[in-house]
Amino acid sequence: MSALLAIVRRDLLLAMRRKSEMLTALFFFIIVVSLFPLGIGPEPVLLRKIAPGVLWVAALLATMLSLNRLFAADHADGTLEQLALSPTPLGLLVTGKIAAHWLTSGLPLVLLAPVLGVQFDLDASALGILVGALLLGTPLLSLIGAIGAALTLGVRGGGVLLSLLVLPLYVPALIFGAGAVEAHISGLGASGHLSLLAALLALAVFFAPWATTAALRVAME
Amino acid sequence: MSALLAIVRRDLLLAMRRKSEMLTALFFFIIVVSLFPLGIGPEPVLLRKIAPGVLWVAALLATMLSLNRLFAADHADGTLEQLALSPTPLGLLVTGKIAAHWLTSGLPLVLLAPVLGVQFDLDASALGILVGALLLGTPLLSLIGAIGAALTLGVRGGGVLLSLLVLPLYVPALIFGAGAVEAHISGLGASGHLSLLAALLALAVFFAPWATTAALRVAME
Amino acid sequence: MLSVTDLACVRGERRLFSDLAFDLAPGEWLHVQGENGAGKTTLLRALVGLSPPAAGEIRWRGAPIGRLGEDYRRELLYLGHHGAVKEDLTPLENLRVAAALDGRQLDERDTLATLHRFGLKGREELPVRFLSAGQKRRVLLARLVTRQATLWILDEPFTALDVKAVDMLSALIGEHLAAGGMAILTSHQTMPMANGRAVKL
Amino acid sequence: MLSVTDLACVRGERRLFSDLAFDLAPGEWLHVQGENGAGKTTLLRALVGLSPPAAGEIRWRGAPIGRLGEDYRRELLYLGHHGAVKEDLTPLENLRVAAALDGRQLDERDTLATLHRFGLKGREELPVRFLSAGQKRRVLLARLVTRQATLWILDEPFTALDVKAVDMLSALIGEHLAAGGMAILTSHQTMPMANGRAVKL
Amino acid sequence: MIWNSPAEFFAMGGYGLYVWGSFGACVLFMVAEPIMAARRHKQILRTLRRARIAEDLDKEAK
Amino acid sequence: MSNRLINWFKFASPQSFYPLAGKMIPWFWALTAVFGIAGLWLSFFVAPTDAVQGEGYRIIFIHVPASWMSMFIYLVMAAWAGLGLALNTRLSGMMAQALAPTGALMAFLSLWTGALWGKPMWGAWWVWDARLTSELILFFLYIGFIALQAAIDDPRRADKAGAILALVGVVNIPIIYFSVKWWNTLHQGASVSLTKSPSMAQTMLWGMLLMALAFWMYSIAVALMRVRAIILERETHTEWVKELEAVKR
Ligand code: HEM
Ligand SMILES: Nc1ncnc2c1ncn2[C@@H]1O[C@H](COP(=O)(O)OP(=O)(O)OP(=O)(O)O)[C@@H](O)[C@H]1O
Ligand SMILES: Nc1ncnc2c1ncn2[C@@H]1O[C@H](COP(=O)(O)OP(=O)(O)OP(=O)(O)O)[C@@H](O)[C@H]1O
Ligand SMILES: [Mg+2]
Ligand SMILES: [Mg+2]
Repeated sequence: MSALLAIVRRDLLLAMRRKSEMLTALFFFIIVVSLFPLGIGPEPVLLRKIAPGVLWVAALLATMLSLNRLFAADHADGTLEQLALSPTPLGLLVTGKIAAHWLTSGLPLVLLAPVLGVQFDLDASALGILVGALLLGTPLLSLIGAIGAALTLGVRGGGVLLSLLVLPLYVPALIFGAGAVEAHISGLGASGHLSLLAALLALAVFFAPWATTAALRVAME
Repeated sequence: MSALLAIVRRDLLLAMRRKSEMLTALFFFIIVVSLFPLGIGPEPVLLRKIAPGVLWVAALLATMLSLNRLFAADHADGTLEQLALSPTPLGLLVTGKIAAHWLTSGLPLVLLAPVLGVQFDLDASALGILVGALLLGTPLLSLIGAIGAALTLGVRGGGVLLSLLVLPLYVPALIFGAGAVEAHISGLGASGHLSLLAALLALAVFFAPWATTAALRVAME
Repeated sequence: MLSVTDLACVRGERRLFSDLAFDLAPGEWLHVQGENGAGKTTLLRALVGLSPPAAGEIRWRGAPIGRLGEDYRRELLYLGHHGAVKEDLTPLENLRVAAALDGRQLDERDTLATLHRFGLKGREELPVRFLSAGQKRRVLLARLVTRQATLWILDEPFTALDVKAVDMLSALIGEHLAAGGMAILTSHQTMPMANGRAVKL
Repeated sequence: MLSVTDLACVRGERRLFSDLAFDLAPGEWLHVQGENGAGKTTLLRALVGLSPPAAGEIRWRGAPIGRLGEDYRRELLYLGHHGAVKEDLTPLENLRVAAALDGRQLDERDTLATLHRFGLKGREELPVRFLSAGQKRRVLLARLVTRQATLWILDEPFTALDVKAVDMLSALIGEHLAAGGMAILTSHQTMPMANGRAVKL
Repeated sequence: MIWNSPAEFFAMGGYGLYVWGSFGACVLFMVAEPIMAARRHKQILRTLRRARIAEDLDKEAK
Repeated sequence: MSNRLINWFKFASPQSFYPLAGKMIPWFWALTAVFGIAGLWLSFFVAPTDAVQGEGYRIIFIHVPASWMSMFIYLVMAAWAGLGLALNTRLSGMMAQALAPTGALMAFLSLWTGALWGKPMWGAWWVWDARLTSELILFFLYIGFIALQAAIDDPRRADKAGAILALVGVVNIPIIYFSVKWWNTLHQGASVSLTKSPSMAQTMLWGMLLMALAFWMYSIAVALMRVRAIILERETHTEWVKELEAVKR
């Protein structure tokens, strides 16, 4: 347990050292969201309609881009080997790393989403649903993404291959997440979507660290 | 001049060796474009309206993701130093590298765009304009992106910082590029947008290699 | 304690070595020799369990290392060609973090003393990426002291080190052996320590 | 030919050395000595013009290197701590590509002969990433032969090389000097070549 | 004088939230920024002073 | 002539600029206070209620100065950066670095006050209007500059990289502005449109000008404070810093 805390603390420390990296992931999110009106045009009605989709796709992309710093740095400088050789079970350390990743990349997105939602003219209750959906969805993104990050480790051209592997797996999260807000706006109620999202999250919490650990072992062989 | 050809050939050879990397950039483009109907819903009218914007934003993101392989690999393994120390002027080599980058990442997008446009129900003439705009726009993206890639070289957390620097500079390309198709669809004619895009490209061809070279020298100090 | 029988390793389609066998008892050290590309790194990685060998068995205290898992890793320290230090952290933080991951808390004073012993005085608070090639290597090697392992497996530990550091490191290995430890090393230079057995690949 | 006066280098806020001066004439070689972190790498990078020194002047055939630019670089070959080979390409392709960037075409036979001389027989067509640490280094060093430069600046050229390769490399440097070339080397090991002047940092 | 009472002043004709939200944020940031700059200056001075003391102690020790 | 040139270079050295800046700061604060108080007095107690917008329009007194300063500071910053790149003076990079956060703050305040103004006037916190959008992009450019400098540890390198970025940005800002404008006007207008306050009363104009002056003085004062800290941080190991009274004490 203390090793779990130790790895979370280590990764947070490293993230603090590269604070700019964390902040820039956030700004990436903001900028991608702002690009869409520029590409599509400024009509508010149209924008309100595409807002949940755009925000979720941007969250997906922002998480995905921050994924390759999840294991890649540790792999490149040999610390991942050291982690695998440490007396603590690797699975535990991996869980810690995923948690730290969510804290540094998922949580800030959740906190920022309402501000961006306002730019697309969403009202307060829709914003609430958006935040709730992201709160359930972003850990899911980190968990699924970790599997992809581990699978593409040390593979040439991993960065883009990663997105190829991970984005299709993100589709359910995207559909239920964006769907929740849309259902709320069209008056259908979001609880169905949200509980599906929660179920997916519960599944991933059990399954993803295990798969990630297995993939890491393969990558290091 | 022979050195220019040599570097283009070298970068193409490397890209061929990592064919998967090139292909995955393409698939990234396809997947991002396809995510939108999933996030936004299947209404054809809505989709046709957002098609140019979505395609252009996806092209922007795909180009941007492939940017960090432009100089980063050469920097990490020390070949960039060797290039700087070679008897050919660095500016020429940089131009060659940018050209190779466009050939491997911009051109495939251009060729693929019509297929994706069809998915969004664009008609033939609109597809023609789309391809024309991308043909002018993607080299511009490579040129501007090269500056950002050089500036973030060897900087911790470069990947996301790169997008933060480059995406705002991409705004004019996005506006004129997506605007061309939209103007054509709404019957206004696309020639104005296209000639502005061409003017921007001409400006960038002169200015960007110079700025990139300066930034590379700074990065290697 | 460590015994290897009939070991064979294959990379690509090339059989690097086969029928390798040796034993290692407390206080002994082994010098793995061979020219470039002979398979030294491959052997060491098999010994620590990072890449399974094509054939043969590796036993620690009588049990196969695959079965032992954590119990083996707890007594093991492997330092490879790689830096294996975080370039953004200072030497001090690097040691602390590595120890915390092993589940141990480091005493501030001892850690500083270790760093000074490794000639990093005045660099305790400088991020590792500013250090010279040899200094980076020293930060890594400081783990030999802070993590108390029985079996040291070191891939070319003397690269990038200056003469003083080489002496210091060989003295350190000597102490470790005298205290009942074991070591397996590779190096192209002649070893500054006595009594090693050689394994030729 | 190369003359250095009053050179000083600063990293961060640390002054590594100052008032350094030396000359190098054809057929001479220089051994830059100093413990880890003394500033050897920093000095070499200043000499090739990659990072400008804090003070002092570096002249080649009488003119400051900053002014000479390409004319200096054409006569120069710098090999650093880094691999500087493309891991995805084979050794053969690596040499060809490097030569093409210098504006020269390599003869297939000569190139293969060079690779064999560097002990890479049977690895000509294997991507570099599969090679061992020492073999990678040999691919880099093969450029010493394929690119005909006058001034060689080599940062720890002997690391990771086995005994045979060290002998071969020092013989090569000897030939280069005999033909009127110049060389500046760093190394922590004693040099297997005679007649070098030492610069202590 | 265009205001009849302080309450009216603070209400801003119904736009109180927006006007005071703007001016408030402005004042907040424009007070915070110089304070942060001053703190940064003090911080570096403190570090310098400590370095100097350490140097003096080193000299005395010798 | 040559005499004056020498003087210039003298003040361009961090060593002599540090005390000079220290002496100037109080004056700029005083000017900020004078202009600020006068401006606020005009804005709140003299300027009459607007016929269309009621009291809400009073946001203009900080919105417009902040918007102006955000654009102006970028130009100044780029000029310093270019100077540093061309002449290799140490102070230039420090000035650029000191200005960036203030510029970003001004851009942020422009966005913030604009949003708070837009809600009552247009019924929306944000619309994708040309001016708003280009201000947003300007804010991103500032953030990019700050992030780039923060990500590079070697100050000399950070200065040069930042300078290149600032110059590229200066070339791009007009391009961005006009492209955004064109983008917006080619489409059908936004369903809520910008209601410009009608011909401004003389007092309003004066209030705005005074506030703009106050913002200007504030920016100088704060940038000078920051540049003093930056000078010390970068010159830690020089003799003159060790001999400073504040350090000796
Ligand atoms: C987030 C929202 C807003 C942003 C980013 C913004 C940005 C700007 C900028 C950059 C300027 C200076 C432009 C120049 O001088 O050419 C400006 C001026 C001005 N803005 Fe805004 N603005 C926003 C919202 C508003 C709103 C809601 C109103 C009024 C209803 C408004 C009214 C004005 C006026 C009257 C000026 C000065 C007139 C002029 O100089 O042309 N702005 N704004
Ligand atoms: N896919 C492959 N196909 C053929 N040979 C391979 C392949 N991968 C690796 N090799 C060979 O396997 C060997 C790997 O050896 P290893 O890295 O263990 O060498 P080493 O003894 O540590 O050498 P060094 O002293 O240079 O570090 C090399 O000779 C390499 O050429
Ligand atoms: N920002 C910084 N602040 C203080 N010291 C620094 C900074 N950056 C580098 N240094 C120091 O500068 C020196 C760099 O030396 P360099 O890499 O040239 O050493 P070297 O002689 O090549 O050593 P090695 O034999 O280990 O390769 C190191 O001592 C390092 O600690
Ligand atoms: Mg090896
Ligand atoms: Mg060195």
